[in-house]
Amino acid sequence: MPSGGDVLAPTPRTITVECRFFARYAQALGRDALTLELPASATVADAVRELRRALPAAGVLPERPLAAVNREHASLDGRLAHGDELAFLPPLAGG
Amino acid sequence: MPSGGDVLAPTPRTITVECRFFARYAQALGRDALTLELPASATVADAVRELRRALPAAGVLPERPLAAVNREHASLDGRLAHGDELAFLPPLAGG
Amino acid sequence: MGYCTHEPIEVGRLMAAVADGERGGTVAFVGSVRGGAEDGPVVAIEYSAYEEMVAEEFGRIIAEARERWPEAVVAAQHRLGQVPLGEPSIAVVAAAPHRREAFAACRHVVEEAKRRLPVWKKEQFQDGGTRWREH
Amino acid sequence: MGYCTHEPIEVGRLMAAVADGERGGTVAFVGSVRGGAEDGPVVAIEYSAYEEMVAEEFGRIIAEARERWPEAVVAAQHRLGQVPLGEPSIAVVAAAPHRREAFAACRHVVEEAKRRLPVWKKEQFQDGGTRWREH
Repeated sequence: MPSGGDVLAPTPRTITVECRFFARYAQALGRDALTLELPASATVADAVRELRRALPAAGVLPERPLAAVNREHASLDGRLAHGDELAFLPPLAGG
Repeated sequence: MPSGGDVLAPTPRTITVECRFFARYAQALGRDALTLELPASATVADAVRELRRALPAAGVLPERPLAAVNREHASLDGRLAHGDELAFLPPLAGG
Repeated sequence: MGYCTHEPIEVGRLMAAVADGERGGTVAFVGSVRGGAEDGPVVAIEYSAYEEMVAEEFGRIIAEARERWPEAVVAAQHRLGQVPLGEPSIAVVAAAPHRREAFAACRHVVEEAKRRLPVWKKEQFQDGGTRWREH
Repeated sequence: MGYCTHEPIEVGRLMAAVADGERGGTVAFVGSVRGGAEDGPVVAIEYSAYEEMVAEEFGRIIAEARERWPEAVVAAQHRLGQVPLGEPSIAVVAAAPHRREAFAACRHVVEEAKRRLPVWKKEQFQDGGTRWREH
């Protein structure tokens, strides 16, 4: 009989999140979406760092941008899961 | 030459005020207006007393009813002048 | 538009009366006839008023609001006569460059109107009975 | 009626949506496009949004208001796309049995909407220029 360890699925080493950009950010980046691969334990802040490293125009994103995960406001230390929708929101000006 | 005293008009001894009644008061009194003669120095409270004395149905007026003089809320010790419009207002229930 | 009307209140017209490209916030209050008195279902309320004084008092209340919130513009109407259940009996609309003033001016005029306007209500019940409603 | 609309907002329809014989007080807030920016006359504002999130966030804000003022019913809409000067960009309507709740619920939803809805404004100037307006 195999031991319990043998039937465990391997822990994924990376996740992908769907990034979305709006308004001024979308304009500066020239795009409104991007799929980002991140370490499995990544936070929103890690995603910001990775974007700023990978995209030349991502300097438009402040170090601490407003963000939403799966359409809810999220803090920068919120942990991301595979398949999350991660949106970067310029300062809000509704109404 | 007559003395100064001779040309003074005599101080009027009485004034008349136009009383108006509304809503429940008008219904109980069976009228919505009444001309009231009062001493020249009369206050709103004096007018209430005179009405309660003169009209049998005026018991509907509380001793301290809400009143308006010339279409402005007035206190009971406000002094009346000849020709004033004195309105008695049941408890307000607007809106 | 007078402060008293015997016709249905048109809130949209009041809002248009205070609208302006520089007043970005508009707050409207509408008070409507409610049912549910203790003595049975109310089908309408008959509003009576000391009309000349309602007009003057509404004017004074709005002037006070204008003094306190100089950038706010206020329009208001009270309906008189028989008002069916659910229809507006009073509307107060305030517009201002910023919403804080619009909310404050509208609220103030509503509260003062309820406290000071010489208006009275007679409830009309389904069975034809009536009763003065005094708060 | 969705929380986002690309058509002119009809405040009367929102008010009708919350009307009810037992809710005697209705408070409506309408925010309209203002002119007078520093760089010249604004003729319109282009509103863009994270639409799926606006819908969810408006729903959460209204649910919070409902929890705090259980008797209040709230309807709200944000207009998106190009909105000409003077036309409403947002409307929030609250109805409740008593005016205190209606005012409080309306005010709360307006403040939270301004703070939390992912909506952005691009000013359109008379000369064809544009500028993002961020508070």
